[in-house]
Amino acid sequence: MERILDKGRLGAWVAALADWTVLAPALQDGIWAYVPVAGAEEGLTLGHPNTVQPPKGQSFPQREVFFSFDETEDGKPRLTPLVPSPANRVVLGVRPCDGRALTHLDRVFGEEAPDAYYQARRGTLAYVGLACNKPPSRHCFCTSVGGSPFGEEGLDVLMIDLSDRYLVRALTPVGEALMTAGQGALTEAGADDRAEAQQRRLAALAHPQRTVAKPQAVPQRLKAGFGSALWERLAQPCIGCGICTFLCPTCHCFDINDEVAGQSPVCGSRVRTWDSCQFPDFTMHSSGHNPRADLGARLRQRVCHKFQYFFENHGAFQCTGCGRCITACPVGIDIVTVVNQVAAEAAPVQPADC
Amino acid sequence: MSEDPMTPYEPRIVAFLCKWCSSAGSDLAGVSRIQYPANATPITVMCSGSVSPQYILTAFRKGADGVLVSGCHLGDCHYLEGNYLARRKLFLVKELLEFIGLEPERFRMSWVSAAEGAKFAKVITDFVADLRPLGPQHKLQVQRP
Amino acid sequence: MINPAELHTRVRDLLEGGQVRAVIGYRRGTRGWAAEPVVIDRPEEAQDLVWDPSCVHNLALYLVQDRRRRGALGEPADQPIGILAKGCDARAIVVLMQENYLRRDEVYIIGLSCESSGMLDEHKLVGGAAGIDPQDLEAVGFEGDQFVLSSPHQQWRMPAAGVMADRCLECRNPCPKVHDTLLGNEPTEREPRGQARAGTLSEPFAELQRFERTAASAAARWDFWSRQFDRCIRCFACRSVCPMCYCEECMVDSIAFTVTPDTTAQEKADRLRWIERSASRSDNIGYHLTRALHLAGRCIDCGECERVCPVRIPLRLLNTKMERESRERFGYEPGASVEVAALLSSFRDDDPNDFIR
Amino acid sequence: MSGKRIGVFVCHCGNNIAGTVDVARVASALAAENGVVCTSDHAYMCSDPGQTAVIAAIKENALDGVVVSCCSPNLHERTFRENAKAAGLNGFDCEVANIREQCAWVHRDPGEATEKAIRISRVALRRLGRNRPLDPIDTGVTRRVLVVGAGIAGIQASLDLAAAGFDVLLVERQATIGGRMMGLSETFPTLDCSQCVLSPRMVEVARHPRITLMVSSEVEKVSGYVGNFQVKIRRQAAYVDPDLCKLCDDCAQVCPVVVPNEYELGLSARRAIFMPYPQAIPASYTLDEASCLGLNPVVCGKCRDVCETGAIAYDRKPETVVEQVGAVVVATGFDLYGQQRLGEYGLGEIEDVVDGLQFERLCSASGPTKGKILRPSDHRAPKEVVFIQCVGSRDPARHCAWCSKICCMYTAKHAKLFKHQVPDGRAYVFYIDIRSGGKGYEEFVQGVMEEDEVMYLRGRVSRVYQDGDKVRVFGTDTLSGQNVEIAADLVVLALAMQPSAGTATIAKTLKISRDKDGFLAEAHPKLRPVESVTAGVFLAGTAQGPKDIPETVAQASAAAAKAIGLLSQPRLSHAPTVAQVRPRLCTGCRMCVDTCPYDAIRLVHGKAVVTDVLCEGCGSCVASCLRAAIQVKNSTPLQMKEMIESVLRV
Repeated sequence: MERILDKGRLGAWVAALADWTVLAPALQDGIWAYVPVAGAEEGLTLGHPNTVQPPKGQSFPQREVFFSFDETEDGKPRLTPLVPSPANRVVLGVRPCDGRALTHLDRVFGEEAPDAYYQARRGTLAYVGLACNKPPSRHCFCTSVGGSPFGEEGLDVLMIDLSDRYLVRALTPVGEALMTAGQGALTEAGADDRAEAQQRRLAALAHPQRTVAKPQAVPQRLKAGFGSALWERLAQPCIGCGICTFLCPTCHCFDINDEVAGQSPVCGSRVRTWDSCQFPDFTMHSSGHNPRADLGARLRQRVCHKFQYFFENHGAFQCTGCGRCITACPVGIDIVTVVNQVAAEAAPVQPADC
Repeated sequence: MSEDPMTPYEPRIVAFLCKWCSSAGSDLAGVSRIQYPANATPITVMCSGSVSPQYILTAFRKGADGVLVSGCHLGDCHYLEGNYLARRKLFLVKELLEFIGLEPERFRMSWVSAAEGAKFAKVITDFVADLRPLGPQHKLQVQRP
Repeated sequence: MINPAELHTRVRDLLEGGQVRAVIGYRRGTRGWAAEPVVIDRPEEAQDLVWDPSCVHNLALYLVQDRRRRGALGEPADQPIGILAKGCDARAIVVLMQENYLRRDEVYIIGLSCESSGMLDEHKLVGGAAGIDPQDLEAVGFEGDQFVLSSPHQQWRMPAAGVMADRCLECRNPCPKVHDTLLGNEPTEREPRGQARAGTLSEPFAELQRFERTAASAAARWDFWSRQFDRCIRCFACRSVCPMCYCEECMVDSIAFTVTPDTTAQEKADRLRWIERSASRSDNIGYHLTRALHLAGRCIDCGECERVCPVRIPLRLLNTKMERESRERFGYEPGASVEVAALLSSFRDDDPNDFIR
Repeated sequence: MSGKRIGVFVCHCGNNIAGTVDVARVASALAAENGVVCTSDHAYMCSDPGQTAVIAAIKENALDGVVVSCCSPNLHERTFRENAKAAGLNGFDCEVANIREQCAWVHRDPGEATEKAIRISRVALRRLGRNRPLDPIDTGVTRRVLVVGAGIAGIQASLDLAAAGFDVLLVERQATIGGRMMGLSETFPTLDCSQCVLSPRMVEVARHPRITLMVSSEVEKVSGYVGNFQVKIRRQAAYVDPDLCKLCDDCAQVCPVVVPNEYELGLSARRAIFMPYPQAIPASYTLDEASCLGLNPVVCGKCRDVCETGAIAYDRKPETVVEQVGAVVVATGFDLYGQQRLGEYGLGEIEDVVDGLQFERLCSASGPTKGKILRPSDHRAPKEVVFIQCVGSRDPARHCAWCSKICCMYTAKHAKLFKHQVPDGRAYVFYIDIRSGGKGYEEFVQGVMEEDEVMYLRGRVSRVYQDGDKVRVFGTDTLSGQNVEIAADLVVLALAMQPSAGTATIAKTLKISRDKDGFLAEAHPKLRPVESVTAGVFLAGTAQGPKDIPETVAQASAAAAKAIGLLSQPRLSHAPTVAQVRPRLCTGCRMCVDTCPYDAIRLVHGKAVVTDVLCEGCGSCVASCLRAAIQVKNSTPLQMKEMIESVLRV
């Protein structure tokens, strides 16, 4: 299903989605974030760069309570599971890189051991994507990690900006439902609309971006470069914060803690929170031994997870090239540079490779 | 956290009292049978200087409506100058709590000597009276789960 | 004005002469115009060093990392490490020395005077008069009291004060007081800092005062701060970037807990945890307030915590609030002297007392 | 929680607790707490049956912890801990919850009081839950006492200590012992001669084999702890060797310098080399470096040249000695309230306005006037003398708030001595109240008023000024309501007593506190009046507050007795609740070192180390440590957290 949405009618479409909570990008307290919108507001537009945080938290929130626990009168433990039952949510204006990231999360939390909490949130979540006519950030590099500025993976709807209007394309049954619900705001798309959209797509693909060199060789070369001294050198300015991982649309590491609220009777809850491989205590053993004690090892873990381990397990780079970790890194650590340098060093010395 | 609208709100106060002066002063209030509200639960510490700002934050985060730190008068500290250190440190705690918008009445310090039973009673009485109009403190309180 | 060639020569000489084992400085990164921290140990690398309005980082952090690394490896420091230090960086080094974390002879301070300059706040470019998208920039530079910004197609000159970071506008000691060698202008009587920048500098604590004016009531302040604390994602960039946050174990971590064969499960469960990992409002408040209190008398207002915060929590407000109270009430100036006792392990008879009943 | 098996015992205290608090409900609420295996309530926990019941419960239930909810721990914590020990537990396996003074006695509403009693008991339970068994720290004892100040208080304490078989190190700042009392003439109310009473004691001190006397010396630094102090003492250069000095006065005869004699309070002059007074101990001339024309290089050298025994040497140096002692008695005495602050009475400006101590010298047979009362200006015997009491005392607005206690009595004595010498003279006393509590004191004052016909005027003096050779005194007699104007020959001011000049320094050196007026503070105003807050440091005499000679002597003996009691123990024990460093977390930032009031923490290889016996467990270091690298045993942050939580539990 493809339709045309006049830019001025965006609010009307949102207003028609009565059964959904709609989140749209807004500049709030100085940052771009997805915030709930009711719809009919005048001037609801999608002129945003990429948001500071991806919409990852909608399916994998920073804090998830698994269950609460307490003691019964006779001192026996009692668990009360707390599986979320969120309302239907639509995230509007999702960039294709973030849409694609959702499919990676689906693999992690869905394939081998389905995560009930993730599934409950994911099942009620829809992404309405917005194609990138030009890269929203100078650090974008989606094309060299297998993505596309017009990519459709993970999205339920893709909107393509045609200056005064959007071409709106349903990609899933949920997407069709969203468009059906908003049909009052949508009009038929014509061949010229489609042609213009195609033009935009070709222009976007042709737009220069940061590039990971020889991506197909990267997993192998990272593997070869595991012991490289470059890791430590590249991590030299690293301060060991969690920005790169917490802003990443695909990072999914977590910690599980019992938050004890009272000692007598014992009560509290078991909570999953985001964790970061960049934190010094991430791999700290209770013996005091830390297998990744230095910053180089932690940088290597982050990069290799994205470009080697995930590839080995799932056949795709985990990184979707959104560029957030580059933009927000306080000291300029640039994942594209890191990958390229380590891979280049590990490249077999063959003229063809240079 | 359930609140029964029918029962009037009773402020919950954590009172850190130094062992040598303020706790002894509260003992004297008892010996003198001076009546004051039962809202403050004392926790005896060796010296007001040992009260870490973390204790105060934690009390608020666990739901205290008010926190009192009471020590010896200046110059009377059993440990010579612990109360001077406490005063400087807790002044900053007070300023910071007010700065983020906690009502200034919720954190209080006093000097109560072992001979000031009546003063101890007054400190508690005044504190409770000042806390009543504010209602329960939820700003810093942990909401679980 | 600091001539880059002079900087390069000075650093090369130090490395060549073996006076320092390495130099912590800035170089051009791969992600555009912004400088990035670097540690160089070969004389020929000296020419990579840059000095421009993007040299925002407080390099004292890397002294802490250096000590940690040496501590882990058991490497004795037979030679000092060199460091480029702005006024704020130098104050941080003083606090580290005051706290016995660093000895004066372990560090060679190459002072860089910000006397007629300061650092760029890229957020001020967006929506500013020129409407420059920092993403379009290629380079930034000093030129007198102006910044020169260049994109591939265009060049802008603008008064530095208009786009300078608040911390620099409010800075009282832009020239490092402690140094082994100094590049740039020493502050002079004739040309005090304010005049050098044509009266466009802010009063000390200007942002703090502005906030206090706009949020005068407790309710207004709470409205503001609860929103800020709710946003925190606990990435700990504020902590990680801070040269003063060098505790072996942060109150929000548990990395120092080690077990022995006879450690019981009970003891493991009994680890003291003041603040949970949950990025909840209360835990975030616990974290940020504790951090502000731990920095009282130690924060030298390099403003790095606020700069790096990805969700833009105005952390400088908390720290400058503590700084101003310490200054006005206790006469304490962080980073001014190695000799004095720390703010919170000292007192004066006339400290404020009127808040006590 | 700790996995301990805990019993909770709630005391009714007759009706004292049970009258307000529902003790059974407290017991049942505590029974529901984790770790509590038995609870009970008793009429009187502190009674023998109560304590026996606790012991029985400990054995029966194999308890390893006991909470007793009862009265203030100040009363019975020790009782219940000893009781727990009797049952085989450690003292720290017992905690006391104060539900009487802090609860039952101060609240009327039984419901509220009961709930609070439960919370208080829970706090004690949480503290107990993480207490570790600790044994007192055992230390040895140095059976030797430092006495600081050799006035009558220091002399008395030294003699008592020495008589009990303890070695004494008596340190005096001045060149002779004797202190203020040596400058007095006769003493009230018996009018016995001060020097006659004191001199034998001074000689005894000098000759006692157990007393080591150090004059012209000051305590510079004290380190260590009760039973084992190290004291650093600096002794000024002794240019005259007391053992060689034959008191011939040849040296003073040739000395060209003339300066006011401070031992005569400026009423006479002395040479740079002189004998403070004839009874001085040590019996020796002394060379005052400050007024000498010059020792380095030697400017004059006459005294050395004339001395037949060769007692004088100019090249002697000050020396510093370090001594070991087990206890300290501080008896640093008083000064009169500063003259410069009392210009309104003409003191220091009008020659014939003198203070009480100067008048003592004028009355003293060994004084500058050989006991004849002559006024300073023209050495005539005064006929009209005005005595003014409470000069500086009892004047909180402008001077000292306190009563100096002895002025009423010595003023009466002064008036009497004057009247005895000048029977036709007239004496007036301006006073606020007459405070003459003490054996024979009131009778003495009455005698002065009635038999000696001294004129007592109730009121303050408004103005004193020189008028020709008279000193004119304006005042008001508030009893008659009339203004009084007296043309006096001499005015004597009863100045307030204040702590001696070095009191602040010695307090700091010894780490003892001072009260708001600057006098040394006793540990408890009623029950520990001669102990300071620092264990092993005792107080005697006017350094602790204004008092007369008998009281001073009594307090000195009391301080000596306390020191004897302390040092008679073969070993001393120190509370084990001391700070403990977690070296892994310590960064050596020194904040704890700066914070510690007892110098108990030092850095060793960049890490803080606590000297257990110096640590008093105050916890200032804990609150100052940013790294959570130090904590006080059995008052840990974890305990604090759990106690806070137990208060706020819903």
